[in-house]
Amino acid sequence: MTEHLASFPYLSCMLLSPVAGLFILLFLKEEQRTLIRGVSLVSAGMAFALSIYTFVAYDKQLGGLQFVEKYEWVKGFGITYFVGVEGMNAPLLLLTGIVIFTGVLTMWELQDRVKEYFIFQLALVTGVFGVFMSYDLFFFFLFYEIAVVPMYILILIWGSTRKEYAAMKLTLYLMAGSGLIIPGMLLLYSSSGIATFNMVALHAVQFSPWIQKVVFVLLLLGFGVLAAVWPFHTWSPVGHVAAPTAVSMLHAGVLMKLGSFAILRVAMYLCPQGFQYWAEFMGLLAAVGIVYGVFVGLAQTDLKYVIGYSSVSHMGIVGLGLATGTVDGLNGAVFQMFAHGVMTALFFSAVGFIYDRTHTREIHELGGFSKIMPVASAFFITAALCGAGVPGMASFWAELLVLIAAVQVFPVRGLAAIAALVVGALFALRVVQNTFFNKPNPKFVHFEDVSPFLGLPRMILIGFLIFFGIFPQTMVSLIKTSIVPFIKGM
Amino acid sequence: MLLFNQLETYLYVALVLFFIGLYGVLARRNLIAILISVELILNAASLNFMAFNRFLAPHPAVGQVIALFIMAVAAAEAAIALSIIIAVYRKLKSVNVEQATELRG
Amino acid sequence: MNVLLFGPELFYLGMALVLFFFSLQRRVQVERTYWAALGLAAAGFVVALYCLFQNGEIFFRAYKVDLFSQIFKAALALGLFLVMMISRNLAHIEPRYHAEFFFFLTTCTLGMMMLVSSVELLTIYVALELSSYSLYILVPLRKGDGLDVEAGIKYLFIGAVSSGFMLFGLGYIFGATHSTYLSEIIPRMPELLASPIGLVGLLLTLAGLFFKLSVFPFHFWAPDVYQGGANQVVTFIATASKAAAVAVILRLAMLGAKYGYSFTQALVVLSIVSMTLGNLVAIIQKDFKRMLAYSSIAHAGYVLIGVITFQELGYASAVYYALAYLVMNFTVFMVLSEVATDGQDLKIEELAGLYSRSPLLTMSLILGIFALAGVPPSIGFTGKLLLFTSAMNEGYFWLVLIGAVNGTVSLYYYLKVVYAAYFLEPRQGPLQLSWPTKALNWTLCSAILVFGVFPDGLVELARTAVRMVL
Amino acid sequence: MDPILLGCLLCVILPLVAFGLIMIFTWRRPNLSLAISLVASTIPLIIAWTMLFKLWGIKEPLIFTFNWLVSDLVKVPFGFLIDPVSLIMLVIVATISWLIQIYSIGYMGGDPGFGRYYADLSLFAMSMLGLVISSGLLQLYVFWELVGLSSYLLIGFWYEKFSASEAGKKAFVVTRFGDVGFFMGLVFLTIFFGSLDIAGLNAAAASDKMPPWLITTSALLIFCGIAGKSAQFPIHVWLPDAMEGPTPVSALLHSATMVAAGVYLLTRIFPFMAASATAMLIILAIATLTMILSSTIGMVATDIKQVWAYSTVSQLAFMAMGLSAAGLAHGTLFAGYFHLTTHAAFKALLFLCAGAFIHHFGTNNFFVMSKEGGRKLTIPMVTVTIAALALCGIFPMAGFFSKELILGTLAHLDNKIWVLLGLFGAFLTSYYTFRVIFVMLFPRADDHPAWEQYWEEPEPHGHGHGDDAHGHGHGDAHAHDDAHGHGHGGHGDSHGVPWVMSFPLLVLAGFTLVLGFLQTPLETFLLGKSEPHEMSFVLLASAVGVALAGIGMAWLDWGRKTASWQGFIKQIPALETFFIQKWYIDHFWRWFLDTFIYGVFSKWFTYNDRRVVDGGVDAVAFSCIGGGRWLSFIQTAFLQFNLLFMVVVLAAVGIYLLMGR
Repeated sequence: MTEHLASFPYLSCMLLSPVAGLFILLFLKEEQRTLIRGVSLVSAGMAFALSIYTFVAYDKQLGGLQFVEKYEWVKGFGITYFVGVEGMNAPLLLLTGIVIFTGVLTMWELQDRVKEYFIFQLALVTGVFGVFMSYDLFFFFLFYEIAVVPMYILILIWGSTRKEYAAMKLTLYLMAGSGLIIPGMLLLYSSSGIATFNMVALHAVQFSPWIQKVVFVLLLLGFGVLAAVWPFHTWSPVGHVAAPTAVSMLHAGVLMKLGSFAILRVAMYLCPQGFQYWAEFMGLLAAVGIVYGVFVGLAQTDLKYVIGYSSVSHMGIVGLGLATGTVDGLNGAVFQMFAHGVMTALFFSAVGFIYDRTHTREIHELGGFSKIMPVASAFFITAALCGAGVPGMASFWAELLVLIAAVQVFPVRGLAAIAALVVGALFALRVVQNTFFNKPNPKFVHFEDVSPFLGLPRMILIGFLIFFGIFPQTMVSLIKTSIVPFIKGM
Repeated sequence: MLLFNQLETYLYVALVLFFIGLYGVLARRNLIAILISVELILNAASLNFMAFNRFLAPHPAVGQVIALFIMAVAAAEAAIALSIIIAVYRKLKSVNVEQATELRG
Repeated sequence: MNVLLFGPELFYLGMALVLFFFSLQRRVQVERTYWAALGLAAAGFVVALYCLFQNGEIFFRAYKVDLFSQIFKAALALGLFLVMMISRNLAHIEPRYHAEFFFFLTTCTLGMMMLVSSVELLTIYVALELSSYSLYILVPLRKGDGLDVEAGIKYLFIGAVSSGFMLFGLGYIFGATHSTYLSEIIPRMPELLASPIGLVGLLLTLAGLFFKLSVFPFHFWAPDVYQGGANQVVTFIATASKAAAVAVILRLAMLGAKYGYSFTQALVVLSIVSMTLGNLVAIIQKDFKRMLAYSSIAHAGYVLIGVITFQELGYASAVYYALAYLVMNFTVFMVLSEVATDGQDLKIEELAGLYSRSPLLTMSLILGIFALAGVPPSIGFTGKLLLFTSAMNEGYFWLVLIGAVNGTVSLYYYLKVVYAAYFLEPRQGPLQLSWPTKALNWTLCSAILVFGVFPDGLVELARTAVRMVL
Repeated sequence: MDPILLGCLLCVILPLVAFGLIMIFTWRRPNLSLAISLVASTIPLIIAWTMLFKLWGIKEPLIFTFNWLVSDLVKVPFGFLIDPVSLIMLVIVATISWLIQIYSIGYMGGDPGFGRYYADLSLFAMSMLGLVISSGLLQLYVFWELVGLSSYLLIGFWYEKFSASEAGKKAFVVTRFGDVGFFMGLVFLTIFFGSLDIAGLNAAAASDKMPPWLITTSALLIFCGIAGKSAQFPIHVWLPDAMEGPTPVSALLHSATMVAAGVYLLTRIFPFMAASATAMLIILAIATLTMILSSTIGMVATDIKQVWAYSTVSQLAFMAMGLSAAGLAHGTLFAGYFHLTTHAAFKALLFLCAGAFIHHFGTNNFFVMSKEGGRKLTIPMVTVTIAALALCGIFPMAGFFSKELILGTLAHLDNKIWVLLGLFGAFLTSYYTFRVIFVMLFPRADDHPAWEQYWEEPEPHGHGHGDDAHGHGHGDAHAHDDAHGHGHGGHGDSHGVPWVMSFPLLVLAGFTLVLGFLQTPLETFLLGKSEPHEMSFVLLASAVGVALAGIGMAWLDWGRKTASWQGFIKQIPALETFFIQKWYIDHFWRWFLDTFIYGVFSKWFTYNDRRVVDGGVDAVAFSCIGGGRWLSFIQTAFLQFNLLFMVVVLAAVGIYLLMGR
């Protein structure tokens, strides 16, 4: 992979702007609410802007790894600070930027322990950025865990239903995942012969098939937990339900992508033969997840549970795309990561808005919200339609690519996945109907609608969904630049 | 060949001493008795040192020096142990190990 | 002979004497004693740092002064100083014993300093006993119900027995190699380990050292002592003495380096059992210190991982981890003794609402706990990962796997602490911190983060240090 | 830039822009929204007609394509295919949607959701126009789905009404059910053929470049989509419910244009489909079944929109029959397509008239309308009669010509059963059509016994399935009247229909009258040549005969003074209930959904998720805690036990090492 050094440390700035915000927050008083919000918004906004810049400024003709920064970190262990942007992580950096920025706006109304909240949220997002940009296993894993752990406190304090249980379950589950990741990646490190954590260098090494098989399955399961691969998905609905709005957004929107991205970037990239060996298995899990998710989602009565299971299903599509190992499949998978991220963020921000007002998410208690708050409902309905795979939304194209590739490679699983679309549509519309249509619940009629300011983040999300829905090429052509050599390298 | 002129004899004696001490440590319930048994173990050790020194070591004095040191250390240990045992007696009104069974789990 | 070679020890000897005189005085002067002790400890740390790069052998080669030993001496001095920092109010120790309390801390430090540089069996033994005996006395020094003496007596006897074993073992090693100098013994070990006598000798020797580090099965004293001892004493045991134990184990483990498969396997098993047992039992603990005791057992297991490799990287990581453990564990204990204002034992629930009682302490607690749990970006995470890396380099796949899974288990009880501190509602009013404590908090937090993110300098130092013992 | 291309782009973009503008900014301001939407629908109208005249008689199709999405194997070109087929459909769609927008000014006036209504209409216009002129199947699929979306939005327009939102959901899900087949077909073609370009497909299939199995499978799969959109058995169930939407919507989407999209697709890729005889035969069978079924149900419905809905289903089936028969008999697509054209005109007319009545009387039950003096509304009454005649295929209405053509094509088949069934269908059609007309024309005296039998609206036959109770309450007619509360004018006032509503009626009536005579020019335009249809006199006679017979039957049952107002079907009660229950197909789907989807999969997967998967995870966690408690027992408080343990372990290790030497 060709590397082009950065003229200016854009990525480090992207990484450090939340950190800077975090440190400023440390020295602010809890009372200075607006200042706190302002600082976090600015730091998030800077990261957002930089992510947009890298997305736009990435030179597709040049290809390869751009904006690279590389410093020796720990000589004794061959650890380097090595960050860069290529076709497959540029969209995800952008996604992270979008979600954190909108997330901060979404939590604007937060009143309880604001300072700590934003500190932890910024810490979390630092980790996310780090994972997406680092090309050194050590830092990759370091950021991976940074992204996971603050979740515990975020859910515990600002969460809602069964939060103690959910927080503990989520954290331990994900950490159990990293319990598998550590041996896996260290096995690569030690068996590579060149004592380095540098992924690009490791990629050049020919690992023995046996090692590749072992490592791949370890990493697949380890990262799969975070990607909510069936049957390791149960933490995710519980976690989403418990988490506060913006955290659900970040979590479903971005964190779950960390898992699938890591499977792509580490597992598949470093152990291609292992991937060949396990691809069938991976595809099977993914397909089961897709079908399973929609059916379980059909039976849920809590809005967030519904979304949680739809995420399980959609992440299954990502997994299926990865499992195909074809250019189309991987393009689709990465695109789906982005699309689903934005979509779920929209979902959760809409639900969060309603929940903050009504303090219930039980579908049968709600109803007729299109009458009460048309705009808020419009946001949710848009997300739901996107989830149902309506064209004109980004996720349609992603699913299209993945499904075509899937039918090509695993016909039966692919067709099953396509068939699941019906049920997906059914349960999306079922929720929409019961929540937003029919007669309004008299309890809630007095609520007023989304204020333009609070509407802004949702509009941003919808904007991205529709933009990439109408011009999918802008995204796919970028992703391709890295996927094509990726497949060649495998 | 005289029995007292062989290394093995002393080693076995020391070993026996060691195990007697160990047995005492494990079997007796009286703190003082346990302390004495510990001393036996230490003595077994010093006997070893002397014996090895006598029969094998190049330098004639090492073992004896060590033995002396062990005595001193053991004395210190005894002093400390006794002081603590007295404290135990003050607080628990007994020097029986079975009395000191609060901390568990 | 260059005095600086023996500088720190001499200094602490003098310090001990000063404190001894304080203890002789009839009228009790708590304040003066404290400030004197603190000042001396600070000075001692300076001295230790000043002698950091001394190099040489004294006392007829019985005493080796090299970077390795000096690093640990500095660490020990630091540990003592930190403990002094939090000994401002020794609520659970009679005022008239304060001087003795400081005196014994000092002698213990002295003993451990000698321990880390001694390369001759007898010296090792004497130094070991010197440090242990001071601790034996410190534990029951606490006032109040019988728990302290019970802890003391258990500590004493388990310690005495294992040091008896060790002595017995040293005897055999001496007999087998006709020498008491490690430098002469280690080369002769390989051929000698074929014979049962050498083997038993080695095993029994390690027993005494594992007791210091509270490795399974010599861990029984730890929970009781941690719970029974006064907070400050336990802090010292949990930080400084652990570091010293690591140092001496790293030196002596070389005896078994060449022994080969079954010996390392035995160590692997011990390490696995220690970490698993420690973590699992810690889950069900209610008392904060007791929980930390079990976690220290688990961490002993982690350190052993580094020892087992018998390689430069492994040793370096072990050293790094020992220092890291000193810092992070101390952070937690500091919070503990700050919260336990009248020196009582702290239940985990009693951390309730710390976030509102003192945000600063909460931050330190979180960082310390997360560091212990091996969560980035903390010194604990880096240390643990380096340990695993070096172990994996030697091909201990399963050891690493189990260690990593253990990390997850441990997270459960560490998070329970976070839960209490962050989630439960406060029962008491806010805590007032003196400015030195605040400074200490910030220093420790930044140390945990900085050395976690920029470990290079420390790692390089550790590598050069361990080259001395290998 | 090529003016044609520009025109096509405008057709697609303008309504989309209108949709966006209204949805984001002006949805609270009715008049502004109306203005935007009208502009965005008038310009496409002009464009369509000018194109039709400019390009009249083109031989070669004009194709514009550029890349929309290029992955590796998947390439989605975005483009326009302008040929006679698409041109005519373009004109139809543009015209009718424009007329409907005019009509709706009156019909929807004062509705709180006025802006949203026009936004949805624009969305529909955009997607339908895009569908008509798209050059590739995948692009067509995209617009196809968007059409479905807009139909969902419009059916559920009065979302406070449970039955409406329910119907919307049903429509979307059921059509999606078909579309999955469509999508699978596309996937197959992509993988095994590589391109989804319509022209390419047709050419390849015609010059059998494709393996037959591929053609058959993908043709049948694509037909699933067609069946969904065009409401063919067994997934026609959504269309009658779709009448919950505002009547203009029913006229626009669910009679004239959207449901015709299925048939349009059939004609669009006719050569491809025709390449597989098997597929064609199956389609023919399904279509025939659908026609009979829907006509019989139409015979017993008392809701005027229901009647027209079922007649729509049957007419669509009739077109499908024509096309598939042509495919089997190596005929041309003209018959079916011509019927599509004419049907668009008169069916829209029928619905708009129904709308006029409903708007006026605030009920859907045509018996009630009749009693309240429906016939006094002159213009609607006249136009509806014209449309009815057209529907029955009476000279000189448009329907006559197209139906003759289709029957002719059917007659070409060797197996005569098809044409007989076709005739039977025609008979039923004219019967139920004129049942409505006669009832409206000749109301009975107020004391006539027949009234109370039809007076009370039939109660909705939904089963109380919690939030999923489906089926549309006709009884809610008044409810939705309140919902979009426009009170209807005083009775007996013959000018109760505002001009914005009567104007479209007249226009459409005009089309219905003249379209038939344009047969030859249209044919030449479509096929490039016009072969004379040797229409056998027998067939002609029988066709007209059955139509008249149907009307006569209706006269006997409903028209004449002494008519009992009991359909002859009353004689066979079992059959009647069977028809009233719509052949129990809704029940079947309901049962299927509850038993399998909810009852089996959903239920058991959820159980498994809670108990097995999640339970397993928790079990592991608890076992850890249990292990801790268990291990903590070795930490007894008893000193010497600890010492013993220590010694024993040490001894064990020693022994292991001694062994291991």
